[in-house]
Amino acid sequence: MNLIVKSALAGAFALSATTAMAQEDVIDVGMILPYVGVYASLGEEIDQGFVLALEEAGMTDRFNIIREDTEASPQVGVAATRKLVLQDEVDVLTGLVSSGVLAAIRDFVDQSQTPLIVSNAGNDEATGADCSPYITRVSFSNAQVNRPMGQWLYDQGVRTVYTLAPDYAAGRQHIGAFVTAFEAAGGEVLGQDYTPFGQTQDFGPYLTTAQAADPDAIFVFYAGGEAINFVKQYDSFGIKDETPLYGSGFLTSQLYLDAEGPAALGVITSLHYLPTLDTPENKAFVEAFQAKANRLPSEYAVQGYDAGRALVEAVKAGATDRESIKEALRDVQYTGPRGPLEIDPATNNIVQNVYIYDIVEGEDGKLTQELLDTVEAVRDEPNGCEL
Amino acid sequence: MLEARGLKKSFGQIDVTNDVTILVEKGERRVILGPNGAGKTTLFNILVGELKPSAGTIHLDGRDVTGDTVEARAKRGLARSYQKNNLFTELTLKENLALAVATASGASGWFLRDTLNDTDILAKVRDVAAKVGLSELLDHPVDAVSYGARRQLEVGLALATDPSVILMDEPTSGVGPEMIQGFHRLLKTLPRDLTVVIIEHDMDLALDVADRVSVLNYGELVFEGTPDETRGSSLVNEIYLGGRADA
Amino acid sequence: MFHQTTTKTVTILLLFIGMAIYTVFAGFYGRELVIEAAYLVILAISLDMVAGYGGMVSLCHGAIFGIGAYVFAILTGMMGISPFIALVAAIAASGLFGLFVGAVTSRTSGIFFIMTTLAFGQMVYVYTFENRALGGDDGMSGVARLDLSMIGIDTNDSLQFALLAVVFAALSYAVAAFIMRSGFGRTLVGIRSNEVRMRALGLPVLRYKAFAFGISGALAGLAGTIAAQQTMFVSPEMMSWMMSGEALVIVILGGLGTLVGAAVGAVLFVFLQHEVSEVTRYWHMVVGLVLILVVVLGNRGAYGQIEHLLERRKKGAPKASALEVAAEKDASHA
Amino acid sequence: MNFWIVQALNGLQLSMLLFLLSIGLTVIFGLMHFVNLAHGALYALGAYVGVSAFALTGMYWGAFLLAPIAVALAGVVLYLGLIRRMRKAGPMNQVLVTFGLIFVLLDITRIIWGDLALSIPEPQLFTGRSEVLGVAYPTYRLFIIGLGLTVMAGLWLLLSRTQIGAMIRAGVDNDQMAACLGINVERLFFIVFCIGCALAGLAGAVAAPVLSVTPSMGTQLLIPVLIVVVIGGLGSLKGAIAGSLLVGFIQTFGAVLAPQLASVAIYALLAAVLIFRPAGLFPAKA
Repeated sequence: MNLIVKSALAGAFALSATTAMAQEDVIDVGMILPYVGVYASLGEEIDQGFVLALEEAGMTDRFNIIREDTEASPQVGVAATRKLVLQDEVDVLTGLVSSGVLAAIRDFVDQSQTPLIVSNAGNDEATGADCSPYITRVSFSNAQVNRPMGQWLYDQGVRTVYTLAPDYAAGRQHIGAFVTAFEAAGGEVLGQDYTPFGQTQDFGPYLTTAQAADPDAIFVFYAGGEAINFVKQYDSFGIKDETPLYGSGFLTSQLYLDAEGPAALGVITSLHYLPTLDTPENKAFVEAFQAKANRLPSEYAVQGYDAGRALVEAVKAGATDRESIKEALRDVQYTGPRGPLEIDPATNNIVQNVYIYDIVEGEDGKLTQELLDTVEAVRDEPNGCEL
Repeated sequence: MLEARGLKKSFGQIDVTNDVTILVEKGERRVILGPNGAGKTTLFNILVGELKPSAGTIHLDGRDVTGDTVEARAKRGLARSYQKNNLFTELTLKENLALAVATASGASGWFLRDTLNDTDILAKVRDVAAKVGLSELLDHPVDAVSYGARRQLEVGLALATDPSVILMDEPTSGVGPEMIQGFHRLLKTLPRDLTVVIIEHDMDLALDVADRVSVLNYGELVFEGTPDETRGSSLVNEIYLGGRADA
Repeated sequence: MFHQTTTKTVTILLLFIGMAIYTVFAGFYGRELVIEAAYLVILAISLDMVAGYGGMVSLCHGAIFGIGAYVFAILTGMMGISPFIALVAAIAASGLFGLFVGAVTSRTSGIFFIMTTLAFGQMVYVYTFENRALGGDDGMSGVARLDLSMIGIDTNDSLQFALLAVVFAALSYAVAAFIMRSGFGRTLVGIRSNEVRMRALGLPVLRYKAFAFGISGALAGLAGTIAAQQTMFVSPEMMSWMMSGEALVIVILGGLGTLVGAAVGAVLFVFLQHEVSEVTRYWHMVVGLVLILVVVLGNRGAYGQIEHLLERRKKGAPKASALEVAAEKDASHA
Repeated sequence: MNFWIVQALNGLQLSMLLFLLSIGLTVIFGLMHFVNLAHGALYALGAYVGVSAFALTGMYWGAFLLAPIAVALAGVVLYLGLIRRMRKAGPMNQVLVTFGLIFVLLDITRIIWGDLALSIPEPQLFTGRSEVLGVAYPTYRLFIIGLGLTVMAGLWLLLSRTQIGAMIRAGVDNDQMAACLGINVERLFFIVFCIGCALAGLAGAVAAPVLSVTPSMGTQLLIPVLIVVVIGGLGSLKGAIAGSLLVGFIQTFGAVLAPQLASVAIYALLAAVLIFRPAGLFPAKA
């Protein structure tokens, strides 16, 4: 194979990568992402990250991307997936922001034997009890991101917490993993509230209740608009002065930092990626992404990138069709923007570092992430998965 | 037959019906007279159950129906027509009458048969249509027929339910003298065992068809008697002509 | 009043035959679209029965549709009960729920009726969304399809299942048309046209409205079971008020109060959604604009417009009764 | 004790936000019998205009002033282009047209402002917390409460003490009668519709610092606002006040006392009111 392989470090776009590729088989990629609705901005980030990985490898011509919009609705997602697999006969599927959509298409993907590279949806079952040899996840699992925080928080001297999360499956998994680990470490949960998902805009009542329980810390999972609301309201009630806020890192994702403003200062969370990671791989990635999208990449962008990168690696290893891509994906292993990563052969979930960070004011006056600690190579238990 | 005792209806401070007692015999033709605003239509609304009386009782065939719903009273044979046309305007005359016939005969709940294609029901529809002079217009929608035809249908709907008591609220309001004559003839052909209560402002027609006459004024029953007594009553003449003078 | 006119018969036959032919020649995805159109046809017809003929504009048909889907999913997926029994149970459950909603809302009318149905629909939606045992927001997979192998139909084959869905849609139309032609259907139109008068004629109106809502609910439940079988998956999305709104949009698009219009609208809606979303991400806006346009232009809908054009010729001047004609003659003689 | 005071303030704050939104909707309905489902989308529009106005002027008060004006202008366009001809079209057609409008406005905000959640900071004047009733409470939330009460009082004065208020009341009571009395009902509708839109825009700008600004914020709040309006009684100021307080407090205390039931409670309340008092708690007409 006389591929023009560009180094990930170079970070330059492969504008010249058209020559030798044309004769090769084109691999059809079905990209299932939300392009409308509440998750539209995440879909956009993932899409851009994915394309960036192909460009970086100089292999845009090897892949034919067919995009389908899930509208974040399981029903629509299933229809889109079936169309991609049965009509377009794609070689590989990628995408999926919403866990609900992933759960909905899981059986179909498994039965149709189409490899799927999950680039966000974190429901634990997808690489646990409901795992499939055809489903590879390069994003994270809900438990993976939060479990390390249990011990870490206890080590920081936090003994009691109050938890808050939206009342839906992901919310309960994020909190559940943390609580299990925190209690195992010896901590105590004083109270838990699950707020109606998608309907709660005012967290005042919950914040007041949490404060009244007088915990050492509050631990939450929120994402999107809810994350912004929550962080700002937490600050405005003055709870920050008394009770520190910890959480799953989506709370202070790069995407929402601007909107959250100074309220996010000092919030400590854990996540599998920070745009401020000080590694050559990440610096190159951030530079390339900024050149393309004119903003800092979020964890969603890097998930999209790694979905693309994993596929590129698999194809470079010689994979050409559904079966061979599925097999090759299991052996993917490289050091990317978020550090060293590999696919766990026991679950097909990613094994990666989890970063604990807080929000500080950067030199340019903008808010930025400051790395506090790294928990290396976090791996999920099989949890009933038999591959 | 139809016995209303001590009916009273108040809206806030105002008594629109005050202690009205009307006893109508089976087969009787009773005419209710009174100036505009005397509470005649309100009385009808109370009798059929569209308004709840503040006090008083209503008996139909010796049974107390004061607490019954409109539809329950209608089922017991009490039918009414309205002063302002209250029809199924976008439907044809045939469909209008068929609805009434079907409801009265219990066919309105048919699932397997079409009331518009049923010989018995259609025969009855034609029968009623002939009575009220609408035979030729059956296939036209209400909003495509004249006002006079609609007034006839108004009465037709009430008749189509095969009532034992029929309350007609100014059946001839707004129509010309010839149609009043036609209606006069219709009244004469109605079966004698049908009890008829009519609100009517055409004095000649009223006194001609009536067995007895009741006169309302300001919500109160001020006079009751035979047509002859009515003609001779100075009170009635005063109220009625006075009321009519500004109409 | 509902009349199975020639226009109706021709349109509906063309529609279903067209769907069937398209199914045979379409690729897999085309068949998926046919199935979606088919269950939306059923849902729209069920809504048209109450909204178009009974005057009851429901914003909880999405929830009823979802109840059908969920009952079917619970029985086949979680409990492993035969899909036939599940089908019957799902239809019965959604019918009963419809009957219940119909009974408690029948007193209200107009915007109040719309709001009450919205409240009941949202209650079901929120309850399902938050109920862990039913999969919560993630929904539930593992729904089985009907097993028709004894009559040689393989429901796991996309062509055969799509054709089956079209057959169900056609049967639903037939049932709805039959009911609308019956005494009960006539009565329903009477209620929509003039509730007060129906009552004065002796009809227990509330009971009839509730019953009509129950029948409509059963049909909506059937639509739900087909939706659940198509994707073998159910989610609370199906129950949200936006789904009910979508169903209403479909009925309006095709033409309210014609039954055929509901079917035409469903096919049109699926087509529109598919075609427009190929071109632009903002297909909701296009649907919104089309909806506004349809309503502003007299709210006849696609099929209603056809009927309107065909029937306009027949109308003439107001007809006088014989008595009046006679009266006029008399007057002219005098 | 402090806990309950803070929760009561939370309830009050939410009620005031609901009030700002519902009053426009309810008066528009009372006067014109017009159901405007797009009211929530206008609120979102107000929040977005607020974000842009803040970016432009660098001041919160820029958003506070410009958002109501911009949304009122949008109201003018809607009224002249669409609402006027839908006035007599019956509730179902109005529901449908404004349902369509939701889609259109939603996508317009997405095209202009994108999908990412936006926000604006609280005004300098109202940052931090203040002491009320012995508890420290976010000053900006107190501002919302104060603003709500001010608008409430202002509208009450407008309706009860001014000539235009008398005309509006007459119109709500009986529009044909009002027309007979020589009131230009059509112009009155227009004015009321614009005021309603302006209040929705104001609510958007006021909510923007507390809540994140997203395209779906309008649809999210639409249902609670509709519930407020219907519970209170369509067209009545008193009803809008009562409804806002009821819904605001039930949501707040429901979240505290019975989180499992909180989201169903509000719909159950609506259903119960509609079944037992179909015209709402304080119907505008006898």
